[in-house]
Amino acid sequence: MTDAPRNLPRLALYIPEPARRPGDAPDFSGLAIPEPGALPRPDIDAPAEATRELAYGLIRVLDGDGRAVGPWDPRLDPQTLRRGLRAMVLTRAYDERMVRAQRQGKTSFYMKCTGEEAVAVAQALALNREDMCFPTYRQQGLLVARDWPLADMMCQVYSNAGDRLKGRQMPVFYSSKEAGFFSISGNLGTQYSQAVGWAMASAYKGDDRIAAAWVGDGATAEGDFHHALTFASVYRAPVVLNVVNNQWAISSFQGIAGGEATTFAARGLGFGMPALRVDGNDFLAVYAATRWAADRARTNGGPTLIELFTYRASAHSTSDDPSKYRPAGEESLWPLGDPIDRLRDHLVAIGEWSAERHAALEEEMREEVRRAGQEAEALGTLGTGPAHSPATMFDDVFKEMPWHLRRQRQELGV
Amino acid sequence: MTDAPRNLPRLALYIPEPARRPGDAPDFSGLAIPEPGALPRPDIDAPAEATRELAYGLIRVLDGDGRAVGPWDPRLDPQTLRRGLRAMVLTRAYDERMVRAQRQGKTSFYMKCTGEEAVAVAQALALNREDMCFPTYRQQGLLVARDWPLADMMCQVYSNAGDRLKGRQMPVFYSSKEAGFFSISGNLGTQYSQAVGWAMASAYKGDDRIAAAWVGDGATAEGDFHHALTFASVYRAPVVLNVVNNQWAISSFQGIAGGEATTFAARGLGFGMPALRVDGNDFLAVYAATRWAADRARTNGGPTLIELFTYRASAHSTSDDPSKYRPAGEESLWPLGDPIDRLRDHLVAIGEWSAERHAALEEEMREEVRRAGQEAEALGTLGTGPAHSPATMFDDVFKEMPWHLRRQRQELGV
Amino acid sequence: MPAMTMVQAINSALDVMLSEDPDVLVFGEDVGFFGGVFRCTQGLQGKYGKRRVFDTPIAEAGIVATAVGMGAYGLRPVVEIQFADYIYPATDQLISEAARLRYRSGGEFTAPLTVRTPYGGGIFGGQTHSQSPEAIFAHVCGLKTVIPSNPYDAKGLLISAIEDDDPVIFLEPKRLYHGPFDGHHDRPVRPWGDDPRAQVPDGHYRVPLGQAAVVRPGADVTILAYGTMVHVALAAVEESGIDAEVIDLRTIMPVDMETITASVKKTGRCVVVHEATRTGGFGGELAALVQEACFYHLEAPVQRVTGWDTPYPHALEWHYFPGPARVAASLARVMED
Amino acid sequence: MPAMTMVQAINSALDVMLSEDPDVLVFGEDVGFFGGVFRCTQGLQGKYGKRRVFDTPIAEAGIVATAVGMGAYGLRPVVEIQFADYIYPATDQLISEAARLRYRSGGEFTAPLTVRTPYGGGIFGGQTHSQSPEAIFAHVCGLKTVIPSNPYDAKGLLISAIEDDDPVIFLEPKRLYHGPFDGHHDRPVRPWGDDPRAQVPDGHYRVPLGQAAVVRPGADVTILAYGTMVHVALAAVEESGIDAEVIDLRTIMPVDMETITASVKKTGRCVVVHEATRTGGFGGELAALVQEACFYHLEAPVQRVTGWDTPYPHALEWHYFPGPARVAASLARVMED
Ligand SMILES: Cc1ncc(C[n+]2csc(CCOP(=O)(O)OP(=O)(O)O)c2C)c(N)n1
Ligand SMILES: Cc1ncc(C[n+]2csc(CCOP(=O)(O)OP(=O)(O)O)c2C)c(N)n1
Ligand SMILES: [Mg+2]
Ligand SMILES: [Mg+2]
Repeated sequence: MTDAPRNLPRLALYIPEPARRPGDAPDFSGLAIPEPGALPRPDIDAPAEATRELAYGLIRVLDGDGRAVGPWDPRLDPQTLRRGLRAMVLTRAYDERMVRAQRQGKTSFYMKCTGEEAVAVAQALALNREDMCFPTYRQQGLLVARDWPLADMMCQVYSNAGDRLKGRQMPVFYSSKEAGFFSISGNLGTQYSQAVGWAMASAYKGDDRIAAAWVGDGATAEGDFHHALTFASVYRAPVVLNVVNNQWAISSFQGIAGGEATTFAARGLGFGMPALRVDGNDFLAVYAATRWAADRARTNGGPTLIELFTYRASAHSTSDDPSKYRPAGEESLWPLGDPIDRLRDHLVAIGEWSAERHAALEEEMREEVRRAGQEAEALGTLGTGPAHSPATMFDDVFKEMPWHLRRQRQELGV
Repeated sequence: MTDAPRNLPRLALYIPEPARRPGDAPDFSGLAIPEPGALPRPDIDAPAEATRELAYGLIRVLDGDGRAVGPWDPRLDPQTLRRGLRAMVLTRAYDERMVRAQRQGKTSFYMKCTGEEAVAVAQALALNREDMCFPTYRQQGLLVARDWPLADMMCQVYSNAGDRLKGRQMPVFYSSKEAGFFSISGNLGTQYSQAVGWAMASAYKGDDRIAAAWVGDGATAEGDFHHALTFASVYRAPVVLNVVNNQWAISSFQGIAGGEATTFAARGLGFGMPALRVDGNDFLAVYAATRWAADRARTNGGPTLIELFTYRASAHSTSDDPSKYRPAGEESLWPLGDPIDRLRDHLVAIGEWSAERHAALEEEMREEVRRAGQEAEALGTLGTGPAHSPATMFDDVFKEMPWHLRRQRQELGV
Repeated sequence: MPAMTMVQAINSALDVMLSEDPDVLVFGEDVGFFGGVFRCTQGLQGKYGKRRVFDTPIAEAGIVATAVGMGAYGLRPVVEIQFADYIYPATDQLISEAARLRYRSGGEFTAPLTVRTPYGGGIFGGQTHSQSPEAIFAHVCGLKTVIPSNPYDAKGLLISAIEDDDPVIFLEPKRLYHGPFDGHHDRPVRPWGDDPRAQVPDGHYRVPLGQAAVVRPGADVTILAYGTMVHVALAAVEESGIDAEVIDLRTIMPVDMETITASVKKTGRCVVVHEATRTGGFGGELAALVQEACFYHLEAPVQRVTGWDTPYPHALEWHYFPGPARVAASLARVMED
Repeated sequence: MPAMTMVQAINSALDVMLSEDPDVLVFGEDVGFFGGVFRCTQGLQGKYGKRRVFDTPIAEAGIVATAVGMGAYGLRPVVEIQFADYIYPATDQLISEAARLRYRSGGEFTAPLTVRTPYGGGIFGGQTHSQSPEAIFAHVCGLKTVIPSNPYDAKGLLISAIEDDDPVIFLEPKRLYHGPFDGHHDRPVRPWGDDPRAQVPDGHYRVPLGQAAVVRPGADVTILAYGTMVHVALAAVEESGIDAEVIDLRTIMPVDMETITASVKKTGRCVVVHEATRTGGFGGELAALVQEACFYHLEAPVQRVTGWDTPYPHALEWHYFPGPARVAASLARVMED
């Protein structure tokens, strides 16, 4: 009320804007990329504060020569590494095939995870098979890494007679209890706080399974993200909370989600939760960080927030055209490279892989996808061939069908 | 999938619990209280990181001898100090009278801010009169400090003929555009993100007014808190975001809101926002921190999160009985004392006040409240005496009354 | 058989279910140590421990989401939303998640949660402690919505709700917590005391979901009501001298059309009563259903007596509340038609 | 006069209002540089600058709250919710805040915001890109709810909505964005092209809120519809040969009962059509209102043709959609009654 001086410049509204738009030359030189191996690895029972620099830095293991360096090297055996490579290559082949299928009119929609394969695949390997995943639509790699049948996934995408979701859900909104893969909601963020509830239930039951959840950089703005962090922190829930920062949310760059002022990992520190910021295209770093968080959760150490720093190399979905809002070709310049290439190079560098074997793997994976495609397409594609009967539309609204749904089913005459 | 060893202890659910419950002796010895004057005061254009230790520490100015110490001393003139003291004493006298009125059946409900008077009063003085406040139900001190007529406030509490809200709102849900006091919602947290919108509007218009918003420790868990921080951070809105951590949310201690793992101020750092944690019972510290944040906002420096560390000395409301969930008498042992006593002692210590003048002030304030009470009660109390006509119930749903409300008004026969 | 208030009956239902099923958890704002602002969970934390009955952060969406996740795990969570007016932040988790989980997962994941919340006016709660949002939930496929009107039903319905494998919204008429209330706010408050509907068995029993009760048989007109309005309707019938049949719906989704249809076909007239705002309220659905099912038996239009289409005003609450006089006036009108 | 698609008409309304009123701001997810996933805001950021047309974080509650705060300041924000299915996180800000602010502040603070959002099915969007939540908003006192069915109305109504001093929910039938759609999904897609309803003036004009339009006069039965269903109803009438009067409500809250009553009193029959789930849908309110107002003129019960009470299924969407065959069957039935 002792009023401040009024000879100030006027207030002005600030609107964030990405550095480059279509027509500009892609250029990431402004992005500071820390050296691999530089950050310490605290014990899994260290206090949350011990992760402070990890929340602002970037955990990296693979260096430019394909070597694994520093304390975060998870020292995986070559077999596990090849298994990860295989799952990533298979995921990419699957994505490519399904986008083609969509272009051919076999389904209505598809979403790739190109460039982000390490996220889901390395995390699936770092978790136990029984841990429950609460993914978004971009973690198909979880299913692939858990050896879930591709044909089953395709049936969902085709909404055909083999679709375990009975044609109800849009393509890629998979669900499989057996695979520990929670039903994907179209509503962003909602599964994040549900994962905390699942983890609390597991803790309540004295179980040993933990939960893991994923959310995009964009969707961190939803209230559910806040609720997840609050409840996880208050009840020390055994959950690994992942933020996949792939720089884009459809056409909005991560500054619109609050990525200009600080990292997304920092959100976790705001709740006194350990937070790790990881090179999301570095298979070994992703594995190591996830394993750290999972081990911590499993030993009643509570939740960890992991920011996976990556780049959405493809369009948001088959409905999207990124050349409308970002420079063409940006994806090929992403300074953290491609996750498959980097793991391949590492395996080659340690003498456990070769260009020939890689080419053979790629061909083998394409073939596997082709076989699965044939199997799935035999059960129909969207609007063509076998499908679930319209009568099933009225099932599963409730466990038992009430009178009004029975009557509506009659009205439809099915 | 290389499964973790299973010979671990089982998972267990953690439920936070306050240190003491009814029957236990109140005891705050576990609470670490930093020394006054110990923390640095960054420039208002310092980067957010410069406030890190301020978010985890406690900004304090008044020491145990009533002296103002350290760089956060706002060096207010004695007149302003006495003005603050007067508003705090008046607020307390008002609260006491209104609780009595509620017990006498003159209204249905009331909420005191006892022990927290410095929050609203010092902040009102540190803001400009034209800045817009988005308060909760416990910042009546804002209206008092802005010299808003007590009788007008009482009319709202009594829902009488003088109630500018036409008897519509529960007691204490004041609203006054002229006083820069936004309509209080019963729904916790909703006003926090609205304040950011108001601030963005002000910035858009090149205005020089900023917004300030308040939320309780408990209500920080609502999604609106997250949206406020996200939008304020993204658009660098000129807003002061206050968290009044009075240790309790009705019967839930602040650990249930996420206060065990870290401070509430830390939430701000999670968004890259400067954050100040302040002794909420220290008038000078509250003033100084608020002024810092307001000056920063006014110079396009964006939002600040302030945690006001205080204690809810009274019941949550007239419907509540805290002896059911916390040790009786705890409030008198709060280590940060009483805000009125502390400012009084400071004024005495600097030779600008005396016990006699204080007693006279108290009497004068009681008298002022009494006079206002007479004025207000002449316009009716709840259920007795003049009130707004039932016909007004249909006004203001829309700007112009649609046919169905006209018809319903007819149906009521008013 | 002990006499219980509605609060005690609800408490008893929770007690029974906590003791019978280790997968039942009870949580919400202030429900733990304190036992809830309306005391419905009093003593339960002491009896079952803080891992089974606990306080939550003030985040209704977080509470429901936690319950959805727990339900997916296999537990049977019962959550309290402190006032129905505060359920809106949880709308998305209820509509997009709890209600749809079974459907969208092809039946693999389910959310068998129960959301208890006090609703309705009559306690000078103003617009944020008086609302009746049942119509919103009745519109959502996949949710069941239950509203008891007395202690016996409250306990039996709540047990059925908790045991139900689908998500249930359980709306508690807060004005009935401590006694029956017929809308005569100016008369002395009655306790549940020896009201027959307050005779509540100690142990486990069910009142089935989806079944209405004819609480007063009558020949001339059918009144459809639920919650507090059942008592108001009964009072209006007494006072008007019209021989109305009063039906307590108890569950509004799925609604018991068999009982409703039988009654309206008999009486030929129908008045729907609720406290919620009129337009788009559940009374519209009921009127639509009744005229669909009983058109050729109806001798007058179905009438609605409801809250006005305004927020619930604090001081003018008794002008807002659809009390017995308004119901009686509607009865008189419908008999004239 | 140029022919505009519905997208272009909406864009034009925003363009007009941005140019006429500096207090109009447009924001939402992806609406800035990109111009919105349905391209309704295309070109506006380029024309008016990023301070007037901008992207927001993905937080529908935050978007609406920001708009409420801006409205209280004195601006006139127009926000986009990317799909109506994603409006639920904003329910509390809409119901408890935007709708009540004028009332609870005694008229001092207002929230003159417009919430635009695409709704309805027919694009294989599955349960989270197809919903019609209008009934929820129509139940909330203090909100107006508007649903256009063609480009001309869309522009005129949107301008009226933005200029209105109360909060308006503006639901855009996404299946009509690029052409009229009568439910015959197996026939070639028609563009708006030279449809007379696509002749849209460039400048400022209003279509008043709260006024329905008789889009086809008829003698035998009244069809009440809005949005996509207007076109379906017209097709059903053509195909059935029944002389129905088709009313496009355009605003559902406040609804134009004068037009409805006049028509039903004339025809004596009424069919209500909407895409939303039936139970608790706005059709129930309409049926209730019609039988209240026209009981003695009705020769048959008011019928409802609606979406089923299930989520909107992806592959079975055309079995879900209440297409012309179902409307025609209802017309036949209502004429028999
Ligand atoms: C509640 C809600 N709001 C909006 C949308 C529409 N939408 C779908 S994906 C998307 C962008 C999400 O971006 P991000 O979270 O970064 O994930 P990414 O696509 O990059 O993996 C939006 C806005 C939605 N699905 N749900
Ligand atoms: C959305 C919502 N949920 C719940 C409530 C009920 N309620 C009113 S006050 C309160 C406690 C708030 O505590 P806090 O935020 O710490 O503020 P304080 O009362 O301590 O000032 C609760 C749970 C509410 N008003 N709104
Ligand atoms: Mg993203
Ligand atoms: Mg508090």
